[in-house]
Amino acid sequence: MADMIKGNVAIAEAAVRAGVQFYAGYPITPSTEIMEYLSGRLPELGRSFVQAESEVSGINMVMGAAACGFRALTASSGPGISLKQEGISCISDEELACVVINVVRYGNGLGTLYSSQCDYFRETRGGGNGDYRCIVLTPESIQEAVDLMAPAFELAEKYRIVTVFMTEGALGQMMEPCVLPDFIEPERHSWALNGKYTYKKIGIFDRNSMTEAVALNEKHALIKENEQRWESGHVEDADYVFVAYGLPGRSVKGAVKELRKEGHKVGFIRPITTWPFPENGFKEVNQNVKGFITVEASATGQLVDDVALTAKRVFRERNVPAWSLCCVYGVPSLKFTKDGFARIMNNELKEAY
Amino acid sequence: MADMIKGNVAIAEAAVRAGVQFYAGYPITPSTEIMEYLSGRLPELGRSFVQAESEVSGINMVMGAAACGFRALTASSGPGISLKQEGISCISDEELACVVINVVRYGNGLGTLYSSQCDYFRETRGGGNGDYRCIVLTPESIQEAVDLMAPAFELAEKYRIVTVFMTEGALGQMMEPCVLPDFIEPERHSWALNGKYTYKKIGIFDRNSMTEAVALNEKHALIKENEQRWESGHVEDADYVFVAYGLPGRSVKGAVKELRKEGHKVGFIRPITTWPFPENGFKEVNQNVKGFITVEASATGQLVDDVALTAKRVFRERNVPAWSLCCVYGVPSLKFTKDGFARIMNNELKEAY
Amino acid sequence: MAKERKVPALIDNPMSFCAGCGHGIVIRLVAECIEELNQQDNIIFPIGVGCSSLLGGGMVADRLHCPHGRAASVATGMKRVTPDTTIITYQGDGDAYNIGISESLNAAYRNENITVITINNTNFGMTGGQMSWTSLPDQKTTTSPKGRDSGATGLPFRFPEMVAGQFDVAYAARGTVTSPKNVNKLKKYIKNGLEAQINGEGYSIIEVLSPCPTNWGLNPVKAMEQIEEQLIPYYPLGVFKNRKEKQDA
Amino acid sequence: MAKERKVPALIDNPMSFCAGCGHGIVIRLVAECIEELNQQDNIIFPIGVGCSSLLGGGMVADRLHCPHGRAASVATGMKRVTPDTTIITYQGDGDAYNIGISESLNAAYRNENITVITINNTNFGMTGGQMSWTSLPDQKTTTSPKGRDSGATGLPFRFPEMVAGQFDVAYAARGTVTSPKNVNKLKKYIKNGLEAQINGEGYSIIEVLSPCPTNWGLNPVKAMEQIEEQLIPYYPLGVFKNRKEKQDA
Amino acid sequence: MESINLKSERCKQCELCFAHCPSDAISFSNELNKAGFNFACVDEEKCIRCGICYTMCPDGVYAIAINPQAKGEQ
Amino acid sequence: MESINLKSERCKQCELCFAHCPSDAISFSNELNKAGFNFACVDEEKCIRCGICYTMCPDGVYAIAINPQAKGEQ
Amino acid sequence: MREILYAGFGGQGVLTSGLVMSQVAVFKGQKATWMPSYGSAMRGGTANCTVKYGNDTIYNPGQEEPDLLLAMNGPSYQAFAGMVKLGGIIVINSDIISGELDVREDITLHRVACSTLANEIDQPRGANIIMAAAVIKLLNDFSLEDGIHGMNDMFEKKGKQKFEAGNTKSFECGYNAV
Amino acid sequence: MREILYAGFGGQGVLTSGLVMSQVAVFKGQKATWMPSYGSAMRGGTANCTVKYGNDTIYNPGQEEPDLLLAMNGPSYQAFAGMVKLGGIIVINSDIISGELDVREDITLHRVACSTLANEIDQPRGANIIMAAAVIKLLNDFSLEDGIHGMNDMFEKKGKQKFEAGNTKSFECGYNAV
Repeated sequence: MADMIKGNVAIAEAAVRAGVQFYAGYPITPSTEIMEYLSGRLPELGRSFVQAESEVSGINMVMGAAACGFRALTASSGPGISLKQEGISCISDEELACVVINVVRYGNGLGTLYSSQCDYFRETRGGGNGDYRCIVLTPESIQEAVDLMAPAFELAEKYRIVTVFMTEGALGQMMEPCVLPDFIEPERHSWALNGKYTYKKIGIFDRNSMTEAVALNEKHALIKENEQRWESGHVEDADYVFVAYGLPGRSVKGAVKELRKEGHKVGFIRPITTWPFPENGFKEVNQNVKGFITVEASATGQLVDDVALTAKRVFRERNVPAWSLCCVYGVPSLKFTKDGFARIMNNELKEAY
Repeated sequence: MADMIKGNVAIAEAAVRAGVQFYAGYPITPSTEIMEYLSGRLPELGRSFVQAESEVSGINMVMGAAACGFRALTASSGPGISLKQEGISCISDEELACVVINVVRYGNGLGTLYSSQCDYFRETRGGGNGDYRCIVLTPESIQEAVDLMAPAFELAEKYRIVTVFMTEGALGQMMEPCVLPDFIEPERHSWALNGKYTYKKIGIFDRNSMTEAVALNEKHALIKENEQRWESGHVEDADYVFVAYGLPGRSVKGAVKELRKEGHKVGFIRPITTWPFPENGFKEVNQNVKGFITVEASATGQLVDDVALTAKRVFRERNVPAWSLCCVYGVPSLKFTKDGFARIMNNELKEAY
Repeated sequence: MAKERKVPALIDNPMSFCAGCGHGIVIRLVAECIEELNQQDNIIFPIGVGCSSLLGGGMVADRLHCPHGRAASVATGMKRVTPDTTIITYQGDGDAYNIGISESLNAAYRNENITVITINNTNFGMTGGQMSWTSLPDQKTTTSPKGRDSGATGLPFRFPEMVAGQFDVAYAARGTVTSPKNVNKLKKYIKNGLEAQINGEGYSIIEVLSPCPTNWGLNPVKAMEQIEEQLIPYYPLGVFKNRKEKQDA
Repeated sequence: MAKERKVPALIDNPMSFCAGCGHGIVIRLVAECIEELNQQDNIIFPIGVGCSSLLGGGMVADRLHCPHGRAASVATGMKRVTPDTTIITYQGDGDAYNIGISESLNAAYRNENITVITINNTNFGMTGGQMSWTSLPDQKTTTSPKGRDSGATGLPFRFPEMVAGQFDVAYAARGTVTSPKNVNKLKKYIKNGLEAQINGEGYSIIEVLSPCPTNWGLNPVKAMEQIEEQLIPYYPLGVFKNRKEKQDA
Repeated sequence: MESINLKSERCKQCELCFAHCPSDAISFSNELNKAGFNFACVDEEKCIRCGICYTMCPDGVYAIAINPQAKGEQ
Repeated sequence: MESINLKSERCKQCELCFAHCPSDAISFSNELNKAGFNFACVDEEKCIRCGICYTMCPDGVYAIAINPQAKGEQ
Repeated sequence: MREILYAGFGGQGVLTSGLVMSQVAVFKGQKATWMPSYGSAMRGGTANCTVKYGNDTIYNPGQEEPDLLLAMNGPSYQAFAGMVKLGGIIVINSDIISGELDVREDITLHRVACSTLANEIDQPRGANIIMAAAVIKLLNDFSLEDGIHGMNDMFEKKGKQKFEAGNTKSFECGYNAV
Repeated sequence: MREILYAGFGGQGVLTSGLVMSQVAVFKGQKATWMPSYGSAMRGGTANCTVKYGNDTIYNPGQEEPDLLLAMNGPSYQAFAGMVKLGGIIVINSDIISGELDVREDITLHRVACSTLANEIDQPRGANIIMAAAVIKLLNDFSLEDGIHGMNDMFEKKGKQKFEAGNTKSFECGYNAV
């Protein structure tokens, strides 16, 4: 029988079991329990924990540990993740593997402690300079979160890319039972720096940017082809398909269940990877679908852009509209989604695209 | 008769003439001449220049000066702008006005010195935490750049928002003649901190996030309604419309001219604001247009997302495809655009959306 | 004649600090000094992130909540454009000495004409008591559950001494709030810091050893005793850099 | 028997520094020490941004180009996961003391077991000679066109002295490359720094006063004289914190 | 004007006033204020008007007309 | 093995070797190397094999078998 | 599915009250979620949490429409009483919330003087356990024994078994108080 | 529209050569752009710039297909000779680029010993002005006088009028060298 466990603690223990050898970070609510837990747990196992003096320093410590071929982790929230953008872009550029957990809190600037999804654009498109992308995982429950932690590192290492583990304040702070994954002992990457110059890495001034740009696009294409993850339901005959991830995605499944009971032909797609975006999930949707509806915990609607773009790409012969239901912060209730659906049916809400 | 002048120097002098009272920044190629110029010029006029110890400190100094109601400026490139994301998000959240110049250089991480547009996503969607947006101005020439500097501040102040003045390494480093604008003496904002608590600003823990979210969306809607800027040509009868901004936008105008001579019904839209994106420019396009083609100096194609989304919104009855021609870095030659067009005509290039 | 002692109007509002938190005393002293120096209508507070940010909810004055650690840089921008306005940063040790050490240090390095007030309670209070660079050796915090290992994480960080020793600053002192006597002494430090700024002498910093009963797990009176017994041996009270005119006098 | 002096294989490649730049000499000394300490196959260089990054193009060893100023933090991550590997940061003064001051200072504060080599040429060389915190009073640079105003921008920044005085570090020294004698002395400093790390004594820093003929507008020989005449008075050569065993001996 | 003026609703019962009062004039009510604390009360008879309660109170509970002769511990 | 071995193509003509050579053994060619510099040359007769050229050269031009007796300025 | 809202000051132990509830449900093989909601600052504010449990999937662990509100202080009652489901239950800490209350007609209100009771049974820190037990009794999904076992199992796993006797005493007290 | 590529080492003054060209065009009322291309590092690399001028709008200020290449050193010749427009012109610094060159048949090659000439006229730093003048002569769009006026106007505005006599001498030398 599994016991109640806090999301952040479960995630931290899952990281330990996934073989995290190094953590560096800085305290910021609502992610702090991750580093608090690891401050005791990692040294206990003979692994390394460093409380960095800053968010910037933390991500750079992670860069160093990752360069040496070990599983390295950091976690933060809100402005803390903003400060890590330079580092994330650099880690991406060096094609190192690591995992960055963003326990998203609501708001611009200093922000609030509310749970939110307002960092969607930044995580899926990269808030640092350049064309890099991160693989973005977005669990809906503590169980899914702990189950995604080892894959987060495996994906990062397979593609030599940063995985952003994007969860929400509410998931980090809530408790529910989960079964923790087994311990694994990952091998040090073959392309690690080991002091012997076995992995030949040249200087920054000796690189061919054009060749690298081609390789970057190929890598992205490969990830898009192989790594889309999603859950969906009732999409084959749906008139309207909801798209939502994380806790809103979980909540929307409940709303769909109720709406179906009420006779509405609705379905859902819950992206588990928000980059690569699960385009393949859209290919399974009823060809006559009348629209897509995102349910998001942001102020402005961000997920809806990817939904609109994906709908455009998948439904080539016509323009399928996309609506956005933004609850701004928190976890949208089933009622929120159902009310929003009713407004859309009544033409009270204009489509976003 | 105007003389040859370097882009960065012209931009810096235009900022002086727009009434910039305060500059803080950190040297990074290819933006450095802006701060070098101002290090002498501002003190000469009794205004303030601070060489900050870091990019982070620089943007926060700007925040302080902006909060006091003066025109404040910073400039950087590549990873330097990444480091400013926390500050930009905070300035946005506090609804202060300032201008951030990004002289875009190519590459992830440390990047290169090549001229590029690879920061498009970050600037148009915000690389910091949250839902804020910045107004983004993207000049095609030194003349347009200097003419946009006063508007950059005016827009920032009108909407209490950050204006990102996004130019390219090539525009900063090149020379061409320009007529510098006249000097203006802006007034200190009425909503400035002046030590007397005349502008009532409460603490961060006493704000209503839901109310603010509504206000934020209203502000964004107003900006989208009022502030779209673009240049276009030959769109009324165009089969294909190129969309490009900055120096690529300028280059594309030449390519369109040549393609027209060769009998191709092509047009162009050159966004001058890339946020708000010039949707109104798309409304003037031939209703039977066969596709949009972006020409971009990025590796992965970023502008094409906004073009696809805008096409989706404007052409509701059908799905107009969007292609992307990415030259990765530098300024695309006329030939690059024409060759790309030929590949599209020959079905050698798949549409992005 | 009886002199009335009452909380200055500037901050005469309930503030949401924990019971026995030292912030409230320091804030009142700052407000008293501002009134006595007649700066009520000439003051801006760039405020740090952490418990110090609660100041923003209770005061009647211009304030800006700065990004975590950046108050000294924000203050610099403010001071350079309004040199006649009194600018006081109000920060905690986590804010000023950890994430903000670069901004804090560099403002002192430039001898920027601002006043910095840092509340040192040896931990990150707002987020639940993580270790900060001012945590004592062996101090148990949520990120040093077995006690702070100073060999691996550093010894208690003494910022006023550092800037007084390394840079040409105007004034640097450390006080505390453990007793009426110390509170009154602290007020003199704060007043000196503000006077230094008003006279254009340059950078002043006043660090305050302040109790955090909640995260220390002590009642307020015991927390004050903890300062006397445990903190002061690491963080001596006094003036580390005196104002030039004061030295001459 | 004749002893051959030749450039260690580790760095026996042409490097693209300007004529007369001191980097080349320092890099050779570092490589010599590495060879003498038999660390050729046990070394990683986290490299700074600036002219120091040109090192990355010429060496035959593991290296990582770090974000600007962050080399000490990157080094920390490396050292913690591979404690038996020798980690040497190679940075310039702009990188280590301006944008990277927090990372540099905090590595020293933790007494992180790494070796830091900082090339101090009193300006940002790579970007064309902007003022750095080590620029001399009245030094003309592209961002101090009338000469550095130390009153507003700070006095020459002395990092080795600061960390030696404030923190419990293993070794801190400053050398230069102006003469064969100084070059040989510098090599001893570097070797001490590396030995300190190999023995697990903690953080070591060696700062090198190095000429920047291009941005100083001097020929290489004159630039060396400039160091002797202008820099050394502000930046004394020597050991500021000696290794414990050395002091005992 | 009353010589002692208490804003009892602000009291958080930290007892710093109580601990430093030189004349044992402070006690705590049996009632709770709105914030749920047994707020401080002053025995006006015992009080020597030294102002130490004001000095040590972090919450702005006290306003008091000082008797300059009564310096208390100060 | 030759006792002095020069990689002339690396020479940038900074003249630090020249300035510190205790025996005036260094001069500069009239030719340019590929990088466009008049590269350093050593007069083997005058050279005392002290190694100072190696010590002062930033560009790895010199490899030299030292004569332990010839300490030069060191 | 049941939804309960536990609300009060920070320090009153409402988060633990809710956790006991959720752990009892899990102990009995049900699904459960516990979700806290802090004020905007960690310190000095109010605390509340929503617990949901039942045999079906819990789609939204967040607050929707509580079946039962536990209000440990006045502001909590004021803020949340209106959200309770039609026909729902409210339990108040009558040591702090005194005087006349404006109560909806459909609501069943229970007053528990938890601090007083805690003092009476010599468990001065047991007020929140008393309230946890009262809630469990009122919802009538779990027996006294299930409640005590689930609670003790939880504290044991946290290494706090030394409080088992006292907690049991408090739980019994609360269970019998309503 | 004309396009000229000026290429060489950093320090040889090719950027200034190009600037003189562009300023002369502007001085004569034409449109002009000057765009540098640095190596990836500021120091120690090669430098080149593209100048375009003419009466029409210059859409792309970047390098496309030069009418004329000025190659101040071997590597520049190697890198850029192949890009010159069919029938174009290449001017080389024959002081540095010596020996046999592989020249396309359509190209007109001019050798100018600019450093030697500069020394001969006692203007040791005038090599790049000599080359600038040679290029202007070869393109045949501006007279000697226009060139000298445009150049001197430029240096005067930069506060370098003291070099006017020397620059004029260098310009004349270069103009007459081809």
